[in-house]
Amino acid sequence: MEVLLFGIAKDIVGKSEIRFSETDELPGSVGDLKRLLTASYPEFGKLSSLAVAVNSEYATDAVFLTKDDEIAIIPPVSGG
Amino acid sequence: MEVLLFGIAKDIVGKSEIRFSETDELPGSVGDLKRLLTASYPEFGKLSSLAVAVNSEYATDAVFLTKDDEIAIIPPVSGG
Amino acid sequence: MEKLTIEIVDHIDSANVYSELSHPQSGGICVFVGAVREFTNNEEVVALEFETYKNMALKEMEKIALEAMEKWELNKVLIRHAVGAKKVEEPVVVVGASSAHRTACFEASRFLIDTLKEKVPIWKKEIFKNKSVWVSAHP
Amino acid sequence: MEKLTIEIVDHIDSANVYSELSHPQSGGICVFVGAVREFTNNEEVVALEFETYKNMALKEMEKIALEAMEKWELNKVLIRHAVGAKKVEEPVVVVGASSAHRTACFEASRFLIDTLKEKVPIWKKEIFKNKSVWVSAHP
Repeated sequence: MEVLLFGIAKDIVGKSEIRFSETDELPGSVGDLKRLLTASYPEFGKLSSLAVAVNSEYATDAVFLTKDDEIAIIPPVSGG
Repeated sequence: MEVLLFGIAKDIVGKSEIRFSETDELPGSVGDLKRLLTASYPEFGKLSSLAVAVNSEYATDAVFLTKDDEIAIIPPVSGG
Repeated sequence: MEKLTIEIVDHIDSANVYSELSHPQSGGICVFVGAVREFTNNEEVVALEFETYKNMALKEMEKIALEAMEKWELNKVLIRHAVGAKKVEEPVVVVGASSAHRTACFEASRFLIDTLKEKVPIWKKEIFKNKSVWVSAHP
Repeated sequence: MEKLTIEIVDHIDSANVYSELSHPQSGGICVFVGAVREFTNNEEVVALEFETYKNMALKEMEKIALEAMEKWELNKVLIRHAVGAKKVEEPVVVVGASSAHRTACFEASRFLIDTLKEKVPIWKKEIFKNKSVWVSAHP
């Protein structure tokens, strides 16, 4: 499972992607992934908001994750 | 005294200017001018509105006219 | 750098408007272009013909621009109107403003075009196949 | 003739936007350009740097354009965002719409930029002389 990182999320983690290997315990849902991330990188808890996209669509915490999904961390957007 | 005509006012009168000669009785005010025009050309009475500009500013009926003023008939505007 | 651009021209070139309104303190630029539409009340328009009382029109356009600059914080304001015959899709009027934040330039641009249509002595004749009509002349 | 133009580009050329939105049934074209401002909270901005999650950003931009076309009667809609480093006065985003009457294109353009800023996964870093900040990241 790979998780893409953008903007400040990339700076917090220090790379543009997190890979969970076969042996890792994979987050089962969007909510699990957020909890996992915030536990490992407390800086995520200080952001104005934290969203997750699954297959390039915003996903609620309840959405299940599988290892073939394209998953991305969406910190507060600021286009325009 | 000369009165400039634009848009449909020009079509109603059939020329782009009305000249009052020295011997004519001159309209003393904007209101007088409107009454004079509408009496001579009843089509003016059918317009949505009829304004007069004196020295290129909108003028109310009470404004006095002198023969050195630049006077213009402003039929309903439709720019843009 | 002039804050105001107020013009009556024969032909409008929309390509330069952005750079005319650009300003280092402007995060937002809003532009409205009015163009000739093919149909009015289902009748095919061949062309529009614009006539103006130029002295007065320029004065009124400037008043509108200054009024907008009192109402909103604007870095630049532009009002440009074309005269003469214009065909379908040709631009006839361009108004725009630039400002630090977007609300001001949006609201100002809407005000500029609304007030122009209400007050500026410019007259538009719609030329159809078999007739022509001075717009808004009659109730 | 495409109704929608949805793009993420390296450089925005504002000169063509008018002709991209022009349409024989459009009497009004409204365009908003967002540009880099020299100062943010009195601090001098050297540049902005934009990053995007491109797949998703294009999808979200298209959703916004389609939503606008449901809400208003529009003949054409354009949303174009730049990525990479942009200096003061450079355009970073252009949105616009064309419609028979002006209210629709004004309201739609405002909706396009407001909703883009809220939903599209694009991130802006402000580069100052001595620091850089991801905009809106923190409360």
